[in-house]
Formats: sequence, C-alpha cells, structure tokens
Amino acid sequence: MKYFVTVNGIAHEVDVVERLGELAVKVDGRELDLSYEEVDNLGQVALISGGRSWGVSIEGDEHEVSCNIAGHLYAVAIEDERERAAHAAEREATKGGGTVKSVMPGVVVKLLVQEGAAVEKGQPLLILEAMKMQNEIAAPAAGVVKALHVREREAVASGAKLVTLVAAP
Amino acid sequence: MKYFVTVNGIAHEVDVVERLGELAVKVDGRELDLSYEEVDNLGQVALISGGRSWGVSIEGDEHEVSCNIAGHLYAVAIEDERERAAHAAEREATKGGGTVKSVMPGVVVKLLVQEGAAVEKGQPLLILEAMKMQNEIAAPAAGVVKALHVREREAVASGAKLVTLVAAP
Amino acid sequence: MFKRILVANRGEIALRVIRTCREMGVEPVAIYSDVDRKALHVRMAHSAVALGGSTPRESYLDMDKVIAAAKASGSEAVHPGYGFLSERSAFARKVTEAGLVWIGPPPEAIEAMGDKITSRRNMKKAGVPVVPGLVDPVDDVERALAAAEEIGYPIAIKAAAGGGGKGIRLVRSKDEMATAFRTASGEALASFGDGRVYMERYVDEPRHIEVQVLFDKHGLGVHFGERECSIQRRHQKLIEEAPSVVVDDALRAKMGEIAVRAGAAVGYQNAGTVEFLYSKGEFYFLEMNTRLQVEHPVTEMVYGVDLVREQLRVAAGEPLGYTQGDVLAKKHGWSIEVRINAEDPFNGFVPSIGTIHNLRAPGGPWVRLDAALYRGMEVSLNYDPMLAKLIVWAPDRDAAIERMKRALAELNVGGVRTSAPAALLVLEEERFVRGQFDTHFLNHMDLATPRKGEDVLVAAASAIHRHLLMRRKALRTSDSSRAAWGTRSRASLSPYPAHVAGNGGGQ
Amino acid sequence: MFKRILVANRGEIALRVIRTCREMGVEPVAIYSDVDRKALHVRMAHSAVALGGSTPRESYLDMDKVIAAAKASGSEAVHPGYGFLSERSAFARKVTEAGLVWIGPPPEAIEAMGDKITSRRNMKKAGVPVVPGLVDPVDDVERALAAAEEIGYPIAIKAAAGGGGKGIRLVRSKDEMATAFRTASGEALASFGDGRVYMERYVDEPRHIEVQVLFDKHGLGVHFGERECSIQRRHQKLIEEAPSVVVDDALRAKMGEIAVRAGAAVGYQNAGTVEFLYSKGEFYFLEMNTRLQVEHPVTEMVYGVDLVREQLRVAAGEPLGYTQGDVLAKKHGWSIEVRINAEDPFNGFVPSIGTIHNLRAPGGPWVRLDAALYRGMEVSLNYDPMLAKLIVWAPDRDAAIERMKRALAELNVGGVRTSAPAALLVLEEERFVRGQFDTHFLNHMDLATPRKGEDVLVAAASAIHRHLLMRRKALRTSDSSRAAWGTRSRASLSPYPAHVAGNGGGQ
Repeated sequence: MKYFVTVNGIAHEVDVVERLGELAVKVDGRELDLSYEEVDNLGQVALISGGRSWGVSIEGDEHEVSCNIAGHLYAVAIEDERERAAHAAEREATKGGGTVKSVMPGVVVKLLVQEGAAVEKGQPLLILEAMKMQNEIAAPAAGVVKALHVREREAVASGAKLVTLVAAP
Repeated sequence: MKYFVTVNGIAHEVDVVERLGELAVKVDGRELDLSYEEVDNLGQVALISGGRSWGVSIEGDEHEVSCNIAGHLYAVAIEDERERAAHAAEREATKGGGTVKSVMPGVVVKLLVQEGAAVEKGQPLLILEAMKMQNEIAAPAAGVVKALHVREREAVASGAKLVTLVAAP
Repeated sequence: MFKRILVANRGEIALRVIRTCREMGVEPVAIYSDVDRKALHVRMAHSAVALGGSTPRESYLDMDKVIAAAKASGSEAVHPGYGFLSERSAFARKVTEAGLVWIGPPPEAIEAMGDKITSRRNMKKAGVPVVPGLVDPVDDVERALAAAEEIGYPIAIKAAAGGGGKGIRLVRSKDEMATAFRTASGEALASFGDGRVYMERYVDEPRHIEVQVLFDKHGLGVHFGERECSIQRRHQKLIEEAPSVVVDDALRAKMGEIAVRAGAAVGYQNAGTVEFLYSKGEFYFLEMNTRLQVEHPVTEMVYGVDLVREQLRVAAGEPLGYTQGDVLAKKHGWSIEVRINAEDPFNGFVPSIGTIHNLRAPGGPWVRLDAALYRGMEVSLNYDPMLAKLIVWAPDRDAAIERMKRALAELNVGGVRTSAPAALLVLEEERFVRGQFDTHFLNHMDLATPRKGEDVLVAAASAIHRHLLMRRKALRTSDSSRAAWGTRSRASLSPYPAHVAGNGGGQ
Repeated sequence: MFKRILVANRGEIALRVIRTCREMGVEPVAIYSDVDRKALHVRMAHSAVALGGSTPRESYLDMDKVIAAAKASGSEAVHPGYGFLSERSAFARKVTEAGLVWIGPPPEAIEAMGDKITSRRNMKKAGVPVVPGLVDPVDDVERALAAAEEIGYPIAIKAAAGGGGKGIRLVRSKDEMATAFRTASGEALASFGDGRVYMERYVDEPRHIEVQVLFDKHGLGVHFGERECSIQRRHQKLIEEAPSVVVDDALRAKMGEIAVRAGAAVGYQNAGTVEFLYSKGEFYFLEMNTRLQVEHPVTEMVYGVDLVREQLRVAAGEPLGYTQGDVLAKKHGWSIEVRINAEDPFNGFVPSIGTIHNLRAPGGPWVRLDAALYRGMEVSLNYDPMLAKLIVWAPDRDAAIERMKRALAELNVGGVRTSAPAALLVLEEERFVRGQFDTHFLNHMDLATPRKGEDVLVAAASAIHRHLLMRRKALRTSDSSRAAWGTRSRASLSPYPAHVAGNGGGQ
C-alpha cells in the first residue's frame, strides 16, 4: 500500500507491505528494517532500525501525528492514495484559503477586514486574544473574504470558524 | 455501615454513612470532614480534611490496600461485619498458622522441617532462593507441620503453597 | 522562624515555595481555585484553603479572599511567588495590616520601582546608569529635536502610554526626526488617546542582563551575580543562564554594586532583581522586579543558595549572616534554564491547550525539574502557559549546553505542544554556543526549517505503524487505549497561519 | 575521545553512562536481553544490539555475545557499569584482545584486588592498614590460640571459604577460643567442605567508609574524599552519604593518601573505590571495588565532578589534568543517596515484583533521580532489585537530611513495594541525624512500629473511600480503570513471616 506522508512540510512516499504479520516499510524508496514496539498505551514507542535505536513519543490521530524524537518535534500528516485524491479535490475547491479556524479558545478583539475585501497572503484578518496575548490571525493565501463568522468581542471556542476566503475571481 | 480497618497492624472501627451522595466517615468515633478526589485512574488521590491536605497514592484491591502518604507506607486491611465474622471462623480453623504461601517466585533450596514435626513461632521452615538471596521462611505461629507442599530444588510461583501448619493437639 | 505560612500562588512556584517550607519545618498552606482542586501544589501542601472561582480574578487575584485564607489557616506570613499579587503594593499593605508578615519588599519599595518615571528618577539620583534620554515625555517636534542633540543618535521614540513595543520608532539621524515623531505621536494618539512620546538612546545589540539582590531587615544587602536572559521573544524569556558570557569578575562587581545601590535607594528588603540592558561594555538600568524571579534557579545552582529559604529567613527578621565576599566565594560553574511553555513555537508561539496524558521527565546528574505537572492535568487558558522549568548545572558553559540538550532529549510532555523543541534549536545554534547573541536572536531565528536526516524517516515510519495500528483498533469497540493515545486534538496539529503580536510583560 | 562505545550493562547504570556519552558527543551503544527490549536504556541509546535470552547468563553475562555486539556496532571501547562483567578480569582481557578499549582498570589490578588473601598481602606490603589478623587461614586450635595472643582480643573467626557472615564467631577472651574455634571450623566444613578459618581482630562499632580514587594512564592518581555507607543490612547498602560525619580534613587527607597508595600498589587505572572499616578513629582496608560504585553520585555532587566523564577521559588516554589540591578545593556541601529497591522492608526486605503502573518523581532544587524506570516496566526476579537512586545535595548535612525527607515524601513508585519508607524512617531517627551509627544500625531498628497520628486516620478513610468506589465499579462490566488501579497483587500485601538470610555481596 502506498502512502503520502508529509514530515514538517516535506513530502515523502511510503510503501508498506505486510509480510508474515510484519510490516516492510520503504520511505522514498529506501527500505527500513524496523522493529516497532509500543511501551505503553500513552504513545511511548521503542523503535530499532538498522542497529540504530530511538525512543519515540507519538500522539495524534490516524492522519495527523506528532513525533517527539530526542526532543525534536516532527509533525506528520498521512494520506493514502484515495485520501490524497479526495483532499486534492478539496484543496482545489477551497483555493484562496478556505476557512480559517481558531486553534484556541479566545476573544475576538478586532476585525481587520470586511466581507468582500481582497486580501494578500499573510495579511492580518483579525486579532484574537488568548492567554493574555493578542494574536494576529493572517490569511493563509491570497483571496477574497467570503464570510466573517465572528464579531468583535465575541468569545470563540477552539476549532471555531473565523473567516472564509475564496479565490479571487 | 460499620467496617473493621487494620492500619499497620492496629485495628480501627470505621462508621460510614452516605448522606446526599457524600460519605460521612467516622474513625474510632471521630468524625472526619473529608473531600476525597481521584486525580487519575492510577491511584493518585487529593484528600482534604479539616483544612489539612494530603496527596495519597493508593493501590491494592477491595480488601487490602497500600496507602503511601508523604513517603510513609500504610498497609490497610478492610472487613465489613459479615466478612469479619467469616474471617474469624477461618482463623479459628487454621489456628497454628494455616498455610504459608510464597510471596515471590523462587526455588526451594532446603526444607528444614518434616511432616509431623512440632514447630515454634518464628522457627525456619525452609529456605527459598529468589533474586540471588536466600530467604528463611519462618513459622507464623507455633503448631505442627501437617503438609509440605514443595520439595527441595523445586521452583515455585508467587502465591504457591509451601507448608501447612495446624494447631498442636 | 514561622510555624506556618500561606503560599499565595499556584503552579510550579507554589510548589517551589512549598518544597523549601517542608525542608525548613515550616507548614505551607496552599490556596486553590475550583479548577486547581487536584493540583500538585494542593496535594503537597500541609493545609489547603479553597478560594472558589475558576478565573484568576475570582481566586488568586482576590486580595480579600487570600488574606482571609491566611487568617483562617493560622498562617503567620504570606509568600506571593511571582505574578498574581506579588507586585501589588496594596496587597503587601493589606497583608501587613492584617497582622501577617509579608515575604517581600516594603510596599513603598514596590511603588518606587513600579512606576517607570519614578524609578528612573530615583535611579538617576542614586547614581545608577539609565539609558540616556528624557525623563519627561515630549509632545512637540521642536523640543524633540533639541532633546535629541543632548541624548545623541540613534534615538528610539516610544509612546508614553504604550507598552510592548507598540509605536516604537528608530531615528538614526536629525533628518529622520520630524517624520518619525509625527507618525509615532499619531499612532500613540490613535492607540492610547495620548500623543506624548519618550525619547531615549537606541541601544544596539542589547543583551538582557539582570542582577539578583537580597536585603535583610537590618540594612544589609548583597548580590548573587548576574543572569542573562537575552533569548526571548516579545519580552517573554525562553532560555536563561548564569553567569553571562559578557560579564567578567570586574564587571560583575560593578553591576552588583550598582544593583545593591539601586535597591538601597528605595529601602529594599527581601529578594529582588535589577534588570539591565547591556550593550558593548555598557549597561543601563531597565527596571527592578520586586519579587522572586521565574529564572531564580540558575542563580541558586551557581551560588549553592536556596533563595526561597533566604526569603523566609530575612522576612522572619534574621540577619543575612554572610558578606558579599562569602557569596562570591561560592560561585561555581554554569547553569541554564529552559522554560517549558504550553505553546506551539512553530506557529508563532500560539498557546496550546489540552490534557497532559503522558510525561517523561529527564533525570540524572545535575538536572533539575521545577514543575507542578502531573498526568491528567488540564492545561487551559485560565493561567500562565508555563508548565515547567528545566534547569541544568555543569562546570562550564559548553558542558551546561550539552547537558541541557541531553535533558531536553529525554523530556516528553504529551497532550500539548511546548516550547521545548524551539529551545533545543537555539542550543544547537553555533552563534548561541559562541555566546554571540542579543535580545533579537530568537526573532531572527528560522524555527520552521525542517530537520534533515534519519529522524525524519523514523518519524514517517513510526507514524505509519501507528496509523495502521489505529486503523485496526478502530474496528474494535470500546478500546480504552485508543482513547488514551489520541487525546491530542486534531485541530492543534493543523498548520496555523497565526502571527503573534501580543504585549509581553515578561517575568 | 571515542566516537562510539558499548555500554555493557542495563538499568539505571546503563542509562547513567548513556547520559554522559550524550553530553560528550560519544555515541552510546546499548545491549539488551529479550525482556529488556523496551527498556529505557535501549530507547535512550544511539544504537542497540539484541543479545537474546532473558536470564543474565544468556545475555549480559555472556562475554562472547557482549564482545561480538561491541565489534558489530563499531564501538571503540566498552564501559562495564557495575555488577555483571565489571569485575571479571577475564572479560577485561577479552575486550582488550578484541582490539577494544576497556573502560576500567587493567585485568592484573582486578585480579590483585579480587582475591581476599592476595589483596590483603599486597596492602600490608604497601603500608595500607588492614584489620590485625592472620593472612593465612589456620586449621588447628593451638595455632589459633597462639595467633590470638599476637592479634589481641576481641577476635572474629571466619570461614576461609565462606562469605556473607556465615559461620562468624566472636571470641572475647582466651577461655572462649577452643569452643568457638571448633564450632566455627565444624560449620565451615559442613557448609563449604573446608574447615579452615581466618582470625582477625573484631572491630567494634564499625562504620563503612570508602574512598573514591581515580588514576589516569600516566601514573597520576587522586582521591575524591570519602563516602559513608554504614546504613546497610547484610552488606546491602541502603543510604550513603558524602562526606562522613567522622572524617575531618586531616583524616580525609590521610585516608585519601592511603587509598591512592593502595591503588598505585596494584598499578590501578580508571575509577575505583577503596573500602575501609572505620572504628573509633582507626581505619582498616577491607577491599577495593575495581569499578564504578552504585553510590558514586554523592561524590559527584560534593566535588562537582562527572565521574563517568572522567572514566571515559582517562580510558581514552587523557591525563587527569588536575591535582589533588584542585579536587579538594571543589569540595562543597553534603550529599545523601537512598537506594529505591523493589523489596518489602516491613517483611524482612523480601523482593517485591510487579508492573510499575504509577510513578511520581520528586523534583525541585538539588534533587537528582538516577533511574531507568518507566510506566509499564515489569519488575521481575531476573535482575537486581534496585529500581532507582534518589540523590540530594545541600550546603550541610542537616539540610541534606531534610531535603531527602522532602524528596522521599514526593516519590511514589506504584506496583511494587520499595525500600523508600524504610529509608525515611532511618532519616527520622535522632541517632542518625546526630551521626551516631555504625553498620549494625539498620539491623537494630524496629521498622515495624506503626506510625501514629492523623496519617493513620487518613489512610483508613482513603482506603474506605476506595473500597466503596471499587465495590460500585465492580458492578459494572469492562471497567478499564479498575484493572489499571488494582494491578497490585493481593499476595504481596499479606503479612509474610519471612526472615531473609541471604549472602549479600553488596555493590
């Protein structure tokens, strides 16, 4: 089975073959001789490959995973071929940025754009206050503001929709 | 409900009344105003009583519990009235020591008594080797050796019966 | 010594104070909000008083509730920690008026150092060097030009009512003044309703160096050398160390003497920190923090002193009992601290919340973890995002850096993102190792660079294994291990285009 | 310096060596048995080689497997830790013959110190004081009586082939000699097939004091002062400290000088420990441990030295680089270590096994935890019962005792019984605090005394709450939390009438 794996923004192709219950894993064409053992049910993993040893701490869900390896963080996204195709279509549909969501609960201090406005990539859309800090939320891509989902002084939950952008006509 | 609670060998009487979902606990006639909260599912407890605060670590089963309070260990045995009556009968039946069991896996190095022998309290019954150490297993009470359940050089599991003693006739 | 004291704080600093109390035979009393009722500082205290409420305002910031808790618990003194009420002179006064001992400086000293203008005036008078500039703000371009001649270029213009770097303009020469003044003043008016600005010499390649001082109630004061805290972003410190690579014995003596003079000038008592801006051999007074500092442990490791113990001792009226010479004779080795904050350093340091479901603490020689972390802890937005402080000591700076890298490699805090990987990247930077940095260092670092090498392949391979295991387990019902493992919210892993502006206010 | 070394051990000492390797930029290679494949020393290593097998004999004690692992992994040197193969001269030889560097003393030095009779002869020759007695065993009561006159009463008679205190007889005067000799000799013959006995002066109120030494490959040697390890039972140490209350600067210099002389007499290299029996101002050579000692951390804390780093440095051929004076100038404060063993101190210290399901590590100032513990670890009878070492430092002994009590109060290791509560009881004993103890101290302590006060009520009340919660939960099906909590076997909680005899062999 083929997977598309992004590690800290860099794409890798992973081939997985199950042989006699063991997984044979090829990353970017390089076959890894892996021993993967979960130490507990909290994400501690003992991994040995080609004589090297790693203590990996994993957390996340099926598709998005954080690996802590010797203190460094690797953010990993996983798609199989079917998912990749579906996501590609989705990305095409939301070209221009799609919907920006809040990653934390907070209060909208100020809206910096109006509906219908054209914005550039990186342009601040609004200021969200959380944990005594004001965070400027910027446009992930150039586009047009299709909808503002929040008002000033509104409290938002984590994951709440903030602004929807669409591709400029 | 009344309980008989032994803490490090000293017996205490505990009265428990459930009031509006909260437990009112009296130990040796003294009423404790308790707030008991489990921090995780591993036995960490936050306990507040009469303004005092404790971080208790608990482990064990329903009837035998170890409490670690600020580094000190409290071994607690709990019986309700029914269980106490049953256990008292049992103790009477096994007067003379009952059956001595192994608390650890090991190997029987030497038997020091024979069946039918009269033994005194504290008299070594056999030597059990575990973790590079030889442990003398002593008689918990005076009595007569009714049965030897193991032979020399036999490996025994934790909890295995070693010797049964009965009261001297 | 006190029999019992109230620890008017939460989190790691409450536990820090509780630990010293335990070692001194003093009974520490904890206070707690509703959300903190299972917190470690509560469980480790001798007694605990519920304040109710879940926000700081309803609990740890409520002066009357805190003082009532102190009285009800029979405490003789109050230790404020840092943050919360620690620098509120009104609180210090209320504590004293309630017949309790305040473990901190007199309220007058807090006030004298709490106000920018007042403290600047006091320091100038006491002969403490301050950044050349105007004491009073100006509201007129002509006066600005005249003042600039006296101060000398380059000059920084700051809004009088501002903070956190908003509306700061750099003016390199006379020609740039008029425009800069107008825009700065205009911005200040728009933002704060007050168009007046300060002018002071712009300090190039600034380093944040601070001196730990301690005064008893008998007029004696000593310093415990310096800490360098230049690795910061928006005045939030990330890595601190003691001593500083740019401070030699002579400079230490000079800065220390001036820091003690600064404290003496305001009648200081107890522990405090005098912050300096250092640039190219010169240093200027910034402000004095009139409380224990977050980064006090690096000083403790280098001087072998328990600063909380000293705070209690002098608050109880004991004399210092040692001289400046005694203190400096104990100086040995190097110490580094890394703050472990719940935040995502790869997305503009936005706060990260969640439940701590997994903890792997570093250990071994000269590794100290000051934390109040426990499995099951909820990290929310209610409180400061600092989860832990990791501190190491070693005979020299290079060894301390290597030890910190080793300790960070052992640490794992599962359930939230933390600042730890960013600190590791800093420690791996050659310029940091050579000691060549200033307060802009972290802002100019590219934290987003993906790491190369085998670890990337290992991450990919581990994730795939995990992915396949999850898929298999998803087919089964009621799998508790799956729930335990996947507590991390998916949202917090999404790339997040946030740029943090914020207004700092570091501790 | 080496690029890569093999760490020929497991558990906390393997992790200890790995940590220093990481800090030095040396790649540590772990070895592991089947049961250790998820162990922390494996996960923290750079590389890992499977040895197969689950018993020590099949894995860590198999010289050929270990050397093959070193060769296969491209290691340049082998660090043996303590225990296992660390004092096998044959292994040291095999390592060297395989073209690898042995991080330890030359095999000849191991042999010279490994044999009781040989080492005693060597030491006498080198002017190192030994307990007055016979070098050769006697097999005849007349010769015993003659020798006794020379040695002086009281006299201890020991089986020549024995160990662990078996068959020792105390003879206070001439009249007791004949009977004592016959019974001791008879017992020795019965137990070991060898009726010969040693005779030596019986040392009253003995204290175990040892000196840490370090030699480079260029003939230079220094000592790092003493450790006192008198709190032990059956030669198993429980609490160690540095320095010792009975050693002043003059005695330290004298014992240190003699310890260095002892090492030099056998051509010692690398780190080692010379053990002395101390009694009333006099001290006698006991034996030399030709490896790193379990309790080395207390020396590290007091002298600010990483002894594993020094071991690697001198093994790589580097000169010491400092003098005896340099070392002693760094001596500061006091350090105590407590061994956390999986055993039940209230039932004759019988081993305790189980799964570590809960861990609460102590933290804060000057608390060091050397452990390879992790949640989910299986504690079996396969290996040494030592799970962790808890080490503290403080400016003086009283403060160190208070700090250790505080740290032990914070520690919780769930799933097995440990020696920690026994250590806490010792630290609370007034005689220990006053420094008045000898090696018999722990044997004479009543560990079973139930503690009084509120804690007992709290334990009872907590247990009742837990009991009722368990009963309610037992009614529900598939409750994972119940399983997680109740992993502790009931059997291990039963009162167990065991008296541990054993044969010691302390490290």
